[in-house]
Amino acid sequence: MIPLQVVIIVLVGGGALAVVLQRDPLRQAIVNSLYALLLVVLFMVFQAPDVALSMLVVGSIAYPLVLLVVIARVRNRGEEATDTADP
Amino acid sequence: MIGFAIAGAGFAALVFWALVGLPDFGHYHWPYGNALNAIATPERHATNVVGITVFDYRGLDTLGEEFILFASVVGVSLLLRKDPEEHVPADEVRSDPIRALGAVAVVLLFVLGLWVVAFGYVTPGGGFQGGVALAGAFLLVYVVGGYRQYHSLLPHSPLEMAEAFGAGAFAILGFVGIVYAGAYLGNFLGLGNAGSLYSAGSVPLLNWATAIEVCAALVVLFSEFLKIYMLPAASWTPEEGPR
Amino acid sequence: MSYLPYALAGWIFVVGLYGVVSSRNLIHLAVCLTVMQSGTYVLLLAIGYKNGAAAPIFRPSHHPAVDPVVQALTLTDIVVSVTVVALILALALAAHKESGSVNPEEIADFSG
Amino acid sequence: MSTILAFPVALPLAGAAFVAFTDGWLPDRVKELPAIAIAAATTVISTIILVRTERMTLVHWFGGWEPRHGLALGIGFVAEPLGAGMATLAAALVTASLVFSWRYMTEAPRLYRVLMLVFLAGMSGFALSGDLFNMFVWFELMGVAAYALAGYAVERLGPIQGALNFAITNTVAALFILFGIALLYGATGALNLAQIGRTLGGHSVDGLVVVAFTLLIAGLLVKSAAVPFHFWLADAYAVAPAPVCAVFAGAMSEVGLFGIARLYWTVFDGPIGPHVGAVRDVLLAVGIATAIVAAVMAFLQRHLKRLLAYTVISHVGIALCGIALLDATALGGAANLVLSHGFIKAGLFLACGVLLREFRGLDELALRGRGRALPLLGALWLLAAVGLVGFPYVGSFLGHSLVDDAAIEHAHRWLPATLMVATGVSGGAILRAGARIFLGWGPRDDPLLREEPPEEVPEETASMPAMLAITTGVIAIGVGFSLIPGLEDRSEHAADRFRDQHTYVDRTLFGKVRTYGPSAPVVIHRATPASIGYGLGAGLIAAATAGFGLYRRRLPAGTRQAGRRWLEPSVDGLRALHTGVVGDYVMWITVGTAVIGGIWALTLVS
Repeated sequence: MIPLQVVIIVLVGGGALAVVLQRDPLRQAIVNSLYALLLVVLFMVFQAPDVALSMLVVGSIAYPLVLLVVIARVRNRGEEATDTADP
Repeated sequence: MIGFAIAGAGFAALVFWALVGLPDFGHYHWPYGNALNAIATPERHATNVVGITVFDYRGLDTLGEEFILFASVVGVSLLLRKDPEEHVPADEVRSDPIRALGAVAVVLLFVLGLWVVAFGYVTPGGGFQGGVALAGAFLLVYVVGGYRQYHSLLPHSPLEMAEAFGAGAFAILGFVGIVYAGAYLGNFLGLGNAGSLYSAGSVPLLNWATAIEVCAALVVLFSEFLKIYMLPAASWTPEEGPR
Repeated sequence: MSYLPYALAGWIFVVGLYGVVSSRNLIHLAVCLTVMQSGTYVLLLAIGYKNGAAAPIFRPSHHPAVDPVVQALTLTDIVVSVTVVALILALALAAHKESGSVNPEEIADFSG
Repeated sequence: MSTILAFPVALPLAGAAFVAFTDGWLPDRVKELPAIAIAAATTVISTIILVRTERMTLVHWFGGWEPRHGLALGIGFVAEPLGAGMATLAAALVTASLVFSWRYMTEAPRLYRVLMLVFLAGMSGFALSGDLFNMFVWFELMGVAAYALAGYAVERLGPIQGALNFAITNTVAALFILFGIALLYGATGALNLAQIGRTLGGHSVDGLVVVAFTLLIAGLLVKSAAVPFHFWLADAYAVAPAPVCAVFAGAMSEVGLFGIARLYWTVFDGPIGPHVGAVRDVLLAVGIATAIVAAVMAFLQRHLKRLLAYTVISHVGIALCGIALLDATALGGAANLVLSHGFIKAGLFLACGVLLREFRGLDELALRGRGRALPLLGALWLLAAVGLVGFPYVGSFLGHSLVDDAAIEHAHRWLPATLMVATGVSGGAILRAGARIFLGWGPRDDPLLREEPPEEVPEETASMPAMLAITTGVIAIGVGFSLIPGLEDRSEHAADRFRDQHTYVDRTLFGKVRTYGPSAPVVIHRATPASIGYGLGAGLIAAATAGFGLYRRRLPAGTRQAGRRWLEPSVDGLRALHTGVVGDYVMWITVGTAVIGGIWALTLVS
């Protein structure tokens, strides 16, 4: 168990807790992407480049897009947004 | 809540008790993985064993995985079909530097995606990862250009046909495997030489079919969600139908 | 120390499950599901690791490598996670359109 | 090396892609044909496989990766009579529901047909696969298609809530299964079922084996909706369109049970075999609780599909008891129950589709007496109810009698009587609904039953004769199941082969082909007097329950007061548990898994 493995394991454990404890969806989406980045580093440490690349791509493109659009749509209704859909 | 706390603690205890039974970390000694590592280059002339495992040794898992993505995107279009007319607001990005740099970024990401797909069975990468990167490139068109460009660049039905084509091609290539190699998803082309793009028999075909399907599926998924996002707040209220 | 990666996998799994059970917002719940699923990624990859071995990419030459099977399984797993999150969020959008809320309690249209 | 095994999975998948690809080009009238043709072809192929597996177990290694000196490299499909029977049941029901919904599903019909074909491929793959992770992939494929299909009527809140509860609980179940698979891979280094079973044989029963077994069984119990994991099923089946419900009820719940039997006999029988008593008791307890609780809940419903959904859960409990006895006769009986119940329940849900098309709603009290306009449907409803109850020589009687015989053999004398009561009560609920709708008996309103939201109305264009013909055909197959000659010996023989792990390993890993004798002599099942007694008893209880449901007011006031004081709190308590909130459902999954895991941890560890 080289020190790098221990450090990244502790960081990922903390990251997972942070994502779950963050109840506001918008902030959670951001923390989730950071957590995905930590996972990418963990997978590189576990000598799994394909999986790291997959997690990197999914964590930076697929999850954020899907989450942010739904959050934006849900928050609009909440605050009686103006007529045009503010970006 | 107390009930759950006790049960949750019990569940966690069970999980951690099970993990104790695993062999020590870092001492993988099973024949399965070592056998696949050993025969990848001699028998399939491929250097990325994970790519070969995904497309050849355990190709059926990937067929199932492709159709999971295909079915979920079809499901999302089924669930979000209820919305009124398309609303394409004029929200172009007006600052020229962003548009210029954005165009460069789109091309770069597109080429990167193609590269990641192409070398899937040689170096880390593959149909899925490259496909998502390509879908990201299309998404970047919306981010730096505007919804109008994105919408005109990617009409809906050809995308769905591309998605169906990618998934169907994977299944059909399996049938071709029966004809030439005697088993579904059998490898049927010449093996070429390892480390080059022309290697590992029919795996490149499966690789590209996956890339097309994943890219088209994710772009359809993004379009569905963006279409909802673009609706004016007024039209995002439940119809007066039965509650 | 050789138990730490497995403990991490178990920890992420249980934390994710706690998030799913205690969630009062469907979007939060969907993300907690992905966290729970990432627990299985870590467990799979930790099982396949071999000390001193490199990634199973034999370019330019063969060398001792970690287990490729778990990496293939984890790839399939990540795709499953993306698709399920997309479906649940689509349903959450539909629920918000009909009921104006994404809180599972307020959506409970019927029971019993 | 029979490549035919690839077709029940590859054909629907390629077909789904073809239907999605070419839909824009086909003229309207012909649009439905490709999907139905593909589903019918899959049914034919699955039947061919079922017939060929009578002689020998068929194996197909994908990609041509045969095992090398006992080490499985690729993914293999292994077809045995039970697995092939499950795949045939799924294909037949999907074909029937695609023909039923010829013009019944008019919104986004293309997407509906694509999802149905993908759903069929998922079930066939799960039934035939010989690889543990591959089973998880088909489990997930089946799930993803089912979540979208359940939420089809997306413009109302009910279906959205049903689909959400369905999706989240089954995804948590899939994650339990995946965690169990990862543990098993860590302990055995194999994913092929035969290989894991062989390696696990020498493995002592430690924490890893017990918890992996618990997680896998709990995940599959969630899919088959056993108590306390059953809450999602009623929400999902009550809101899905009728043809989709027919396939859900007929095949999807049973696939979970098939998975439990497959995993126990092929993987865990080695290490856990000596402690089989603990496994039997826990699964029996879960099965009985499921049968009783769901039967009572079925009696408390007025929305027809929700009532039928709870009867589905009750029958899953009965079949689970058959599997839980861990004995060849009982397993054969459970297989029979699954097949006959599958067809009959699918028929009942299709009948709900016909009622919905005719009367715009499925509220039992609102439909009182209006069913007289459809006498054929009324007769079918009665026939189906009798078939479900297991009246001698009708419908699921053969399955019930085999399970009862095995229970008596294992000195579980009380089990047949309990199952008889559960079957009677759930059958009574169906009879009560049928009598009230088709014969107009019973009062106009009933405070005991709960008010449900109205159902979405299908198009008028759905052709009534076609729908009635399909419903009749499906119910007829289900009801006639006990009369198929020689089925009893065949099912017991198939159950024996299913349990024989040693031959399974030899056949898959070492290619030692063993051919089995000619099919059993043609003789109709000679029922023992005990099982005929239980069949008649169940019929009586069903009639009594229906009578109680309809004519409760005629009971003397005194008994009614006592009944209300005594029954009321438990009924309200039971109903209060079904909150409809998904967080509670996942909590129940965790509690159930922790309890089952705790019991097995104390009893199984050697």
